[in-house]
Amino acid sequence: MADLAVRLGGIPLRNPLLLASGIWGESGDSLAGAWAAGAGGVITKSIGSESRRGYPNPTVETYDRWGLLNAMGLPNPGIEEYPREIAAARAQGATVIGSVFGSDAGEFARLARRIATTGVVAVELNLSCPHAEGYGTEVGSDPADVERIVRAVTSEVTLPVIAKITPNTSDPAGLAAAAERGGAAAVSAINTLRGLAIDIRLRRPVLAHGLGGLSGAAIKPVGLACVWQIFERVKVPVIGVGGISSAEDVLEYVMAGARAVEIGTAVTFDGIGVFGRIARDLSGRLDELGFARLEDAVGTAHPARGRPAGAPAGNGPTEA
Amino acid sequence: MADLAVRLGGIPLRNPLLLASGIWGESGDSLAGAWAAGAGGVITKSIGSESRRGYPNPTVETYDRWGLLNAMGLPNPGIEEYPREIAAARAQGATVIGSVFGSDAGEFARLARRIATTGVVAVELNLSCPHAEGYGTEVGSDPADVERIVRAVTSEVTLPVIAKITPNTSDPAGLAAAAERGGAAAVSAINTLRGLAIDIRLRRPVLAHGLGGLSGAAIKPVGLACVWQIFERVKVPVIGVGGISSAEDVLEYVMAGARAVEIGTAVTFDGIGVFGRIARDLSGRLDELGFARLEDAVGTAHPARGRPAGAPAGNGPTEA
Amino acid sequence: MRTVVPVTERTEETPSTVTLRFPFEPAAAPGQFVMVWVPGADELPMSLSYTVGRSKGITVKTMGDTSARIQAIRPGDLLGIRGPYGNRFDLSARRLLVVAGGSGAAVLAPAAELARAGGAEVAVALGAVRASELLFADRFRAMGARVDVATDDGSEGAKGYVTAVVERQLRAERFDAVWTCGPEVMMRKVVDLARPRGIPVYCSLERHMKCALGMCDACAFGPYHVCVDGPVFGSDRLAAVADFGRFHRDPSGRRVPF
Amino acid sequence: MRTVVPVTERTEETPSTVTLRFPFEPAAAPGQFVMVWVPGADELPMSLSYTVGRSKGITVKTMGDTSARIQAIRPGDLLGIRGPYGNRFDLSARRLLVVAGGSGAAVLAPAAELARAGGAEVAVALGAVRASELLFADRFRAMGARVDVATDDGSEGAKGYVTAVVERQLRAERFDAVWTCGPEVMMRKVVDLARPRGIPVYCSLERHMKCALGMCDACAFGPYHVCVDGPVFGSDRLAAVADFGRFHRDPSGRRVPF
Ligand SMILES: Cc1cc2nc3c(=O)[nH]c(=O)nc-3n(C[C@H](O)[C@H](O)[C@H](O)COP(=O)(O)OP(=O)(O)OC[C@H]3O[C@@H](n4cnc5c(N)ncnc54)[C@H](O)[C@@H]3O)c2cc1C
Ligand SMILES: Cc1cc2nc3c(=O)[nH]c(=O)nc-3n(C[C@H](O)[C@H](O)[C@H](O)COP(=O)(O)OP(=O)(O)OC[C@H]3O[C@@H](n4cnc5c(N)ncnc54)[C@H](O)[C@@H]3O)c2cc1C
Ligand SMILES: Cc1cc2nc3c(=O)[nH]c(=O)nc-3n(C[C@H](O)[C@H](O)[C@H](O)COP(=O)(O)O)c2cc1C
Ligand SMILES: Cc1cc2nc3c(=O)[nH]c(=O)nc-3n(C[C@H](O)[C@H](O)[C@H](O)COP(=O)(O)O)c2cc1C
Ligand code: FES
Ligand code: FES
Repeated sequence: MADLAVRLGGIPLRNPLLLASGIWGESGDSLAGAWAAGAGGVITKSIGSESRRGYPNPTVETYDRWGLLNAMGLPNPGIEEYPREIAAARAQGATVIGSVFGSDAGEFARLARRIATTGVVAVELNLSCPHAEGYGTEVGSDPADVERIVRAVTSEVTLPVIAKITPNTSDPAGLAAAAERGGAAAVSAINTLRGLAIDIRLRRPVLAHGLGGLSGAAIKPVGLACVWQIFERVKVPVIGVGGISSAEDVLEYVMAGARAVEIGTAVTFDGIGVFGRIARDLSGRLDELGFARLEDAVGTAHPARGRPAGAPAGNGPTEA
Repeated sequence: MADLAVRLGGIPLRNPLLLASGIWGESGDSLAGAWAAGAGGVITKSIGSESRRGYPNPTVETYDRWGLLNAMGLPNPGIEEYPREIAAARAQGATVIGSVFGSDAGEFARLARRIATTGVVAVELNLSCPHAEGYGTEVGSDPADVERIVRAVTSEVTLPVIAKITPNTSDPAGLAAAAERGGAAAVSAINTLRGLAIDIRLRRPVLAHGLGGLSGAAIKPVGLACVWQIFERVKVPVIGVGGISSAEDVLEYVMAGARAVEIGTAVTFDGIGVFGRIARDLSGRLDELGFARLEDAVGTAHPARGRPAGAPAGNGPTEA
Repeated sequence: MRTVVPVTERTEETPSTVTLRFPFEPAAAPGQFVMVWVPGADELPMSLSYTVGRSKGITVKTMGDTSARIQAIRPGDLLGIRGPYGNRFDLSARRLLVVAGGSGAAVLAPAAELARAGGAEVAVALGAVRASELLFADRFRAMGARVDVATDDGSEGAKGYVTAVVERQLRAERFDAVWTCGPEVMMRKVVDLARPRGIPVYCSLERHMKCALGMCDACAFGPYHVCVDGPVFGSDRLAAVADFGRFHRDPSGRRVPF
Repeated sequence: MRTVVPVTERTEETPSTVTLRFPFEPAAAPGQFVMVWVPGADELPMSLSYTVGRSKGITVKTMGDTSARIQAIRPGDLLGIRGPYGNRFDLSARRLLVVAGGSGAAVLAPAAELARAGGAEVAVALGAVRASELLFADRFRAMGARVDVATDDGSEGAKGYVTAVVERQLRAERFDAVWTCGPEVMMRKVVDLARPRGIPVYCSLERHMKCALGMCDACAFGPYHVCVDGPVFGSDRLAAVADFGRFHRDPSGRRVPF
């Protein structure tokens, strides 16, 4: 049986399958439930300075089993209330990563400092927030903002910091490189793609907020492209996110360059058992493919890292 | 029966359903075939200065019926050879829009000038090319580039110019506004999303080129979000593209702000009959929804344009 | 699946409660709920009070803004409906006690109807603030259930909480199971009354809901998510959840006492 | 569907032609083709030369770089396969003439086998540059077909083009249909020979292919796309396409003469 344990910017994980932020992450019992179901680690809902209700419903729209659009509006109990949930999850043995969101570097740093005291093994920065400094678009789409925020956080906390990159950009690798310069121990990619659904009978957007974020199988190709480009650009480990629901999906991300992955929407369509199933299948698939350890497969689809000879150059900008 | 005829930046179309560039668009007979099947107009494959073979195969990967990844590599017979195909399509009565791609403003202008002499009713600029001036990413992701290219073209040709916007950006509306400043008569959105697929048994990207472009149902929410944002920002008409395969999809785009649409990948999964079917269904759906003319439905999901009262604000940046 | 339907029928059940009927094809079972989108307002979880056939129904009590908007809906108005979601009442008990408080009868009435149709004996304990607010008393009687009533003001039946009625019923008769829906503190009391007698209680719980897909964690309830693991919980599962009847979570996810 | 399979068997049919067998589940019919991905090289359309059962096969003639890479493939090597694509031969004719030039026998042999199994009489006109390059002559004989041979150098059978053999056969016998695959100018000649006699000819065409999904237009052929409307075209459809036997399109889409 292939070894699934990975080290991620200094964090030891029993397997590379992390619960993505925003899914099952508001309560400590749910975090613990994902851990018990086999996740290698669990990431909290993104936590802010104050308690937020989020947007009114409808907050989700589904597309068969291949996509999900959401605009939750970052509901969260606030940083003062939330540590009790982390404590509850840790009491049940979970490896917890704390996710935070803020509107500027100072707020990110304050939140990270607070959450770092709760026993989390790392802090993930949600760098695609709606309330942004800069130009009124997402806080995470300008490399200079990203670098400044990550630096502000890494100079405050000693824990590994993970920068979560938006795909709503022309240059994801540039954002990852900025995070690396800022001192990030790892980058995760991707968050959701900006999307919209309209109900033609009601003549209005389905989601109360209007615009939302697309996740699920539909975005897997986009996530893979981001991870591929980021892997070619930065040295820090990459966490692949987007549309993963099988061991094969995990291996695509791993061969594209991911050392760990996050799984979100698959919990909706397949239930929390998806973690145990993928972990089991993953060992088997690695055995078949001749890898003794998951870590040996990282980046192997890249020409320079173990891809079989004779490959056409697998890089370059997009096409059509 | 609701009236499907639309005017698009001065161009009269018998219906709003255009064949998207790159699908059935290399030969005059195929363009004519799409017209005969019921398209309101047909857009040519993007044509460049020289004949290009495109990338080696594999050039496509499919995801069930909801997505398609391609990296054709802009194969085309070249601008000297191609006019015979336009002539063949026009001989069979088709309303043809010529699509061109170049690597800088001068090349775009030369190509547009040449194609404008072939009897096309408009010129679409493919502003998401791999061979880019600027910073080595896509030519169309910098608003200044977009404005310069569009201006170079509009100062050369009298035909309406359509700027086709990339979704691989943090600010699609900004790109559309740049195109409008440059004199575009309309903007079309979106081209494909940057994507990747890896074969884990072969340890390499599936497409010979590596990165490709995602199209089909998977990108419909993204296209809708772009059209929504663009409609709020510019005055010129918007053409919606991405994942359309039914009359309901068309109406989502129309209510989001599109005055016409392009259909590509649906031809793969449903055959060219998709044009006739959608045109028929569209009249019926408009009747049911109480619109006498398709044009009356444009933008009606926006609060300011006919949306029923009491709606939560349907705008703002993305979420998650 | 999500669909937009016109309301076909509107019935005022009590001064504060209205039933809306609408065409909705998917099969549904009593206990299940739908997410009801009131265009321009909010989207709320609502139990199906009519589950059989093409014409489904919900029965809504005015609580706040959105439920008040629902009251104002007239036949022909459009609603967005997705679902049905959640689990269902187990119909195997032969001697059933049904305990409804407030709008709780909305989900219990269709379940009791099916149980009766299957031959079960059904006793009902029905509570409300006053006589005019007793929901579905006639519907329960029409199905052949024995109905005992309690009102806070004593305007009909026993004065006081319905749990006093339940206590008497449990003492007087043997039941295979108790079903209940109403304020959670009431349901907790019912569980406490039935447990010593070894009778399983099935509670239909309410938690704040957003996705209804078991994803967003809004409806977290101990190790469960009410939207997919519930809304119906047996007393065995409830025993493991310390929050039952004590804490719920507000829309931000903060744990707050009832 | 796309799948990656190991080659299980490799057979050299002629000095320039090799058959590869591999497990591939989807049902296929003679006339259909698959897209064969040679990792690190290209992906090419190849007719299935074995269509029955789980173990499918292709028979590849060395033309350029990629087909040479295919020759070098050994059992255990992996290939990507997607398909099967395209239409199939109609097996209703009772008296069949099969005309194969070059690697054309690859697609005709499995079709002729099924026709024979269904009771049809099959005559074969088989052409090649020289005796050693005659493909599937034994396979045609083994299925009970009468085989007439022509070679460019006269090393076996008639010297010269196979169309001379066809002319004789058409004069000597009555056929319900002719099937042919080979160089397009040869196929056009066959159509011209059979038309005056009123015998339908079914040609398996080759065009440059990329998507094989009827989308990219690479295989445009008059109003048709060879990948989905073909590759088998009857002489009735061919009559409407001026390019048949005269022009094809290079990978850029440019129309070039044969
Ligand atoms: C599974 C389930 C079934 C339900 N079935 C019925 C029913 O059949 N009949 C009925 O009248 N009510 C039912 N409810 C309750 C209903 O969903 C609302 O709580 C109620 O209508 C108040 O809505 P409001 O927005 O008008 O009130 P508000 O003034 O917004 O709030 C009043 C109360 O309603 C709660 N509430 C508001 N929004 C939600 C939400 N999205 N999810 C859950 N609670 C919310 C608030 O937390 C608060 O306690 C059910 C709830 C659940 C979870
Ligand atoms: C439906 C169909 C079925 C075929 N079946 C067989 C078969 O059973 N056996 C067999 O040996 N060959 C078959 N071919 C031909 C085969 O696909 C190739 O043309 C041939 O193998 C040359 O490949 P190459 O790259 O080595 O040659 P190159 O040197 O690249 O080119 C030589 C010739 O092959 C053509 N070619 C190259 N790439 C393609 C492509 N993607 N699509 C079509 N033609 C291409 C070129 O246009 C040129 O005419 C078939 C073709 C089609 C369209
Ligand atoms: C309902 C929902 C809520 C989410 N909330 C957050 C969040 O709070 N913080 C964050 O960084 N990402 C959030 N995400 C994004 C996910 O963590 C993940 O990046 C994205 O969904 C893609 O992965 P998936 O396809 O596996 O879901 C959310 C996603 C969903 C579907
Ligand atoms: C195979 C293929 C080739 C394409 N070629 C072009 C092209 O040459 N020029 C262009 O502007 N867009 C091209 N596109 C993009 C389409 O025109 C369209 O913008 C995109 O596919 C989204 O629409 P769809 O989901 O309906 O396919 C191509 C798309 C596909 C799938
Ligand atoms: S409502 Fe989202 S998990 Fe239950
Ligand atoms: S190969 Fe693309 S249309 Fe036939």
